[in-house]
Order: sequence, then C-alpha cells, then structure tokens
Amino acid sequence: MKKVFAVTLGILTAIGGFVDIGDIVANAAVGARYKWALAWVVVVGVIGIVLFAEMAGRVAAVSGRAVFDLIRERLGPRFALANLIGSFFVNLMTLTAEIAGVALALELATDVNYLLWLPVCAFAVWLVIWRVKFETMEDVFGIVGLAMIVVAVTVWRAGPDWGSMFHEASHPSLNSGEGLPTYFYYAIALFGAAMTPYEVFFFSSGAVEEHWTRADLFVNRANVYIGFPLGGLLSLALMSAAALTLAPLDITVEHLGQVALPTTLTLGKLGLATLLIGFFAATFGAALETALSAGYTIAQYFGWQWGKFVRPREAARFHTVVLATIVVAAIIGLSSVDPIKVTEYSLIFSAVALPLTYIPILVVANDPGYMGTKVNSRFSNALGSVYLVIILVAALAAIPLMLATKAGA
Amino acid sequence: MRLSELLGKEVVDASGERAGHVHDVRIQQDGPVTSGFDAALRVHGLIIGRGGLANRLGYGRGTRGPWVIRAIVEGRHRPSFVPWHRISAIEGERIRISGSHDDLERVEP
Amino acid sequence: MAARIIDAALELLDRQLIDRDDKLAGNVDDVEITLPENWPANESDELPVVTALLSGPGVLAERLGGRLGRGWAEFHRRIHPGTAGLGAIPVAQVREIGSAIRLAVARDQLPSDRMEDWFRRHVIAKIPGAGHAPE
Amino acid sequence: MVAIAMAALLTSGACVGSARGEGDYQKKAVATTEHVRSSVRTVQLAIQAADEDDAFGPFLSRVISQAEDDAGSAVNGFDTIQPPTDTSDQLRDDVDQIAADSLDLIAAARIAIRRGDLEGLAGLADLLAQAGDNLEQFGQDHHA
Repeated sequence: MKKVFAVTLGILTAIGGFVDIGDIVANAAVGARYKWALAWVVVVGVIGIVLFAEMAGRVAAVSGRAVFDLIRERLGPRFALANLIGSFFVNLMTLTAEIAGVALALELATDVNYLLWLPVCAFAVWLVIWRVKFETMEDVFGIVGLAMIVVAVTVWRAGPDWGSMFHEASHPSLNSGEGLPTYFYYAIALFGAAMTPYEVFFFSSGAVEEHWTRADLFVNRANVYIGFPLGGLLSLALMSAAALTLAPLDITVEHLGQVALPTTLTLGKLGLATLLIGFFAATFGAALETALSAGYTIAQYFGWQWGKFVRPREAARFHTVVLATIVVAAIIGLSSVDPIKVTEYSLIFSAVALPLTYIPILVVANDPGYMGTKVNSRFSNALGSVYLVIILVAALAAIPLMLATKAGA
Repeated sequence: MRLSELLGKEVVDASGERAGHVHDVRIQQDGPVTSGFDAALRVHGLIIGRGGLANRLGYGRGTRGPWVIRAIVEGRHRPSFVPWHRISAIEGERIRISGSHDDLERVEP
Repeated sequence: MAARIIDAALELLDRQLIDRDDKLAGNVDDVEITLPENWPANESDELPVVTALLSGPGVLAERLGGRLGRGWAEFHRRIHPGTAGLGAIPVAQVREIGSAIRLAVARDQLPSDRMEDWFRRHVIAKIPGAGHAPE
Repeated sequence: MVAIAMAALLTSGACVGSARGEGDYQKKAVATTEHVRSSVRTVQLAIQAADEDDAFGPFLSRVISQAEDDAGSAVNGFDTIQPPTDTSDQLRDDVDQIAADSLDLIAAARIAIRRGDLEGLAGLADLLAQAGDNLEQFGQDHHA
C-alpha cells in the first residue's frame, strides 16, 4: 500500500460529485419537496458512476492515459473540441458556484456576507493547487469532507420509521399538484449530479498523478467501490433529513442555512459545527476538483504537460489555465449571480455533455491495444450498454425538460 | 503530404465504381523496434470502407465489445485493404485504384 | 522479427508525445508521408514512407478545418510567419509507439514547445514557488 | 449551449411577471403566500434551535435574514404584477396584509437574534406559528 488513506481520491471525487454546493442544496430541496420519491435516482446514479469511474481509473492505471487524452484519440479533434468547450463551460460554472459555496459556508459560520469571503476563498483554492502536493490535498479534503456524515447521524438519531421510508422510496408517488415533467427534471438533475464528466476527468487524472500502474487495479476498485457509494449515502442522508424535518412544514429549501436546520435541531451545536466544517471541506474539495479538471481537460486535449506531479514551471500552460479559470470564476461569482442556481443549471448541462465522455471510455476499456488482458468483462459491458441508453435518454431529455418546466419552478 | 489529406478521400475503382472512403493508412514497421526508426515506417496501403465512425473507434481491428456500439458502427460492411501499388492516382478528393474493387481483401477483425 | 503493422489514424494520430525525460510534449496532430519521387508516374515498387510526426497548434488548426480551423491557422501563420515546416519531429527521433509515443529528444528541443516556454518565462516563473518540488 | 443557458438564467429570474386573467393572478397570489409561509416556518425552526441552545448566533442570524430576504422578494415580485380586474385588487390587498404581518414578525426575530435577546425571540414563536397557519388557511381558501 502506498499510503495510509489509499481511497481518499475516490472519496474526494465523490464528494465533488454528490455533495458539492449545488447538490447539498438540491438534495435537501428534493427531500423537502418529494420526500423519498426520487431516492431511486441516487441509486441509479451511484451504480452508473461506479461503472464509469472504474473503467476510467482502470484505463488510466493500465495505459497511463487520462480521460480527455482518450476522448481526443477516439473522437478526433473536432468532436473532442466540441466536448472540450462544453465540458470547460460546465467546469467553469461549477467552479464559480463552488468558490461561492465555500464563501457561503463561511458566511453561515460568521454572519459576514459571502461576497466578502469570495475573493479570499478563490485565492485559497489557487494556493492549495499551487503549493500543496496532490496526495496531501486529497487526504485532507477527502477526510475532512467526511464530516458531512453528521447528516446521516442526524437521520439515524431522528429515528425515522425505516419501513415506511423504504416503502415511499420504492413506491414513488407524487403529491397532488406536482407535474411529471418537473419530477423528471429533478430526476435528471440528480442523475447529472451523480455522473458528472468532471468527476472522471479528476479521478482518472488523479490516478495518473498518483502514478497508478497495472499493480494498482485493486486500489482503483477500492476507491470506486468505497468513495462513490459513500457520496450517494451522503446525498440520501441530506434528502432524508430534509424529508423528515422540513417537508412536514412545507419549507422550500433555497439556502445552505436551511439545509443545516435538521442537524442543528437534532444534534445541537456540536452537530452544527461539524456540519459547517463538512460544508466547507466538501465545497472546497469540489472547487479543487473543478479547477484542476479545467486544467486537465485543456492540457490533455493539446497534449501539454499537466499535473501536480511535476514542478509548476514544468507545466506552465496547465498552471496558467488553472489560474485563469479561477480568476474568471471569481469574477463571475462576484457579479452576484445566484451560486446555487448556477450549479443546478450546470448539472443539466453536464447531463447533456455526458455521452461524449462516456462513449470513448466505454470503447477504450474494450480496446486490447490499450488494455491488454484488462479489457471489460462481459458483465461490465452488459451494464455499460444499459447505462449507455440511460445516459443518452437523459442527455436528450435534459434541455427540453428544463425549458418546459422553467427549470423546475 | 499529410496523413489527414488522405483520410476521408473517396476511393473509386477502374470502372468508376465507388469503393468507399479512406479510413486509415496501414504502415509497416520493417526492421528492429529498438534502434530508432530510420525510415522504417513504410506505407503499405489504405484501409477503406463505408461509414467512418467504426474506424475511429477501433472496431474491426481488435476492439470487440460492447456489442451495442459495435453493431451500430460496424454495420454490414467490413473494411477492405488497398495495397499501395494498386493506387493509380490521387486527384483532388478522389483516389483511383486499378482493377475492380470486388477483389480487394477484407480486413480481418 | 515479424514486421509490425500500425494503422496510422488509429495508432498514431492524436496520441500523446512523451519526451526522453518522461515529460508530456504535445500530441501527434498530423503525420507527414513522403511519396516516392515522381509517383505515380515512375511505376517503381517503392513505397511511401512516414518521415515525420507533426505537432503544434498550427498543424492542429489546419487539420480541424472549418471556419474555426482556418481562422486559427491563419492567425498562427501571422504570428509565426514563414514556419511552414514547423512542428515536424523526424521519425528518427521516435523511440517507441504504444498508448503514447516516446521520443528520444527533450521537449525543449521541439519547435512545438515554444508556447510552453513563453508561458513559463512570462507567467509562471514570476509567481513565487514556481520551482518548488511537488513531492 | 451557452446561449440556452443564458436564456434560461434570464427567464428563470423573471418567473413572476404579468398575469393572464383572474385565475392566473389567484395562482400567483397563493404561490406568494406559500413562499412567505416557507420563510415563516424556517424562522420558527431557527427560534426553536435558539430556544434549545442548539445553534450559534451568527448562524441563526444568517438563516433568519435569508428567510426575510426570500419572503420580501416574493412579496415584491407579486406587487409588481398588474391585477387584471377589480376583484383582483381585493386579493392583492389581502396578500399584502397577511404577508406584511409575517414580514414584521420575521424582522422582529432578526432584530432579537442580533441583539442576543433570546426571551424576545422565544416570545415570537407562537405569533409566527399563528402567522404560518393564517398563510396556510389563505392558500386553502384561494386554491384554484
């Protein structure tokens, strides 16, 4: 084993996908509005991202090639450029929201307006990427992000009727006055949150940063099988806490502070403090993930040297892209766009862009030229094909549903 | 000339019949692998076929699964191989080959 | 030893270049093929040979085509006038062809490294800590 | 794609606008009271947390002032809609009245928490519960 916490890459990646600022609020909002009627989407999403990230991590370990490298190789420079532009746009929007999210977490702790925190947070994100080594970064933010588990404790302590909870989750039904299009809009948003392209950009590039080889395939599986289900669990916990405490009062969740109320009421000051630390670490981790992904995707498309495994001066263009992206995201964030709305849209766009990332990975994971004997098993391919259909349907339905429901209004 | 100039060009046989588009250029590496590549990469011919997507994704030459994607991109036509000596001219967007396209060898999967 | 078959579009094009010090050194943006002299008029049995791998933004732009590619290529020609052969890596400098292509030279000897060098000197080197070790 | 995103961001900000007839106006009136009710209930929970000494002052202060902002902007949005008929004027006054009561209570809660006046805050709990119930009753009475 290379280090003590060998699965923190998977945990940090999953936190960035499942419980970044937009998802923290979206999960609670969905729980308060639909209770457990959308819990199945989280399960579908977890299985999908486990499948997807396992392939991406395996390809990276066996061939040393990260995801965007392969996208260009298999789709050619034109399609890959379209994917790059779309993915970069999603990354930038998400990064904007995450930097603001870190600031919102600090705002809740200090009652100082988040716009004052925002430049400080942006600088801190850049500084960590510039100075802290990759393994330290993923250990710190992966482990501290686990403070979010306090939400699961909240649900457990609240002592729900597990039987009826499971019944509501397995027999989803809608309240009167709720339309199906809005329901499916939220379903796609949750699915998009579980399976974001930036998660696999980050995860596979992280595997290269950590110098995984064929001998690390078990590390890959451990990361995937522990990290993503944990992310899904946090997502379900946020949903359940809101369903138990906020739904009976018909509260519409719009702010991070409302998300923290169930834990506050159940576990008191210690619970609240832990949760605020969790919010901070999770959004900070997601900011690192999206800022680095912006650099990874562009550098890999052009073949530039990237990564934190070399000195910054040896990956000059990569670090320039990361720095510029953080600056632009901070400027957009300061223009006081609603950061939570921004991630909700970026989730929908990441669902649209997903097939262009998923298909190349699925194909390369079957290419013996890269994989030798480590090509996909029949089971992976069967499941991979089912998800190919789900991903295509979600991608095609996303924009029409967003327009038809006025983004879930 | 550049590889990208050859890719995608239409191939027609002596009787003017269309044989498909250039998917790839097959190169043979003659001689030892280790000691540099001193002019060892020779172009042996073109891989042509209908529908370019399968080629780009690597189907038909090693990659097999998953069958859904293979079934969609491969279609009914297997790519064929045009040995270089059968190319008689490259004219704009077209490549002329001698003889009939029916006797071209199919590329083994 | 049996001759190895390489399908150029599948196995060369768009692959990562790695220099002799394991640094990433651009992608294969195109491949230069040299036809036999007077081909096809001379009727000889000589085969065309791959003479160089091409790498760099100007090459990529030409390959992209379309309005964007042409505009980009034009822009590139303006800032680097008279650089038609720029970005060519002679085949003799290739050491290994696999999931990436390894070169026998250092990347700063490649013409496609100029932009990296520019950003290194004008942006990154100016920030404190640019040379610190990652580990 | 960028253009679609921008369009979506812009249109979503303007979800309240004109009303197409009385029924539509009534729907928007009910939606507004539901928004305000959500804020009222949020503040109730915050007060409960303060009462049981479950939370820190800055946190509660922030939760309450965000609820205040939400409720305020819901009411302001509603007020900019032109009432289509004379009967709608009555509805508008009713909404304004009932919402103003709630907003006053929320503002009182915000002032109390910032002053650290926990007793005053606790005294607002019942009033807020009543205001929330009134808003709920209004919604049921005017459900189209």
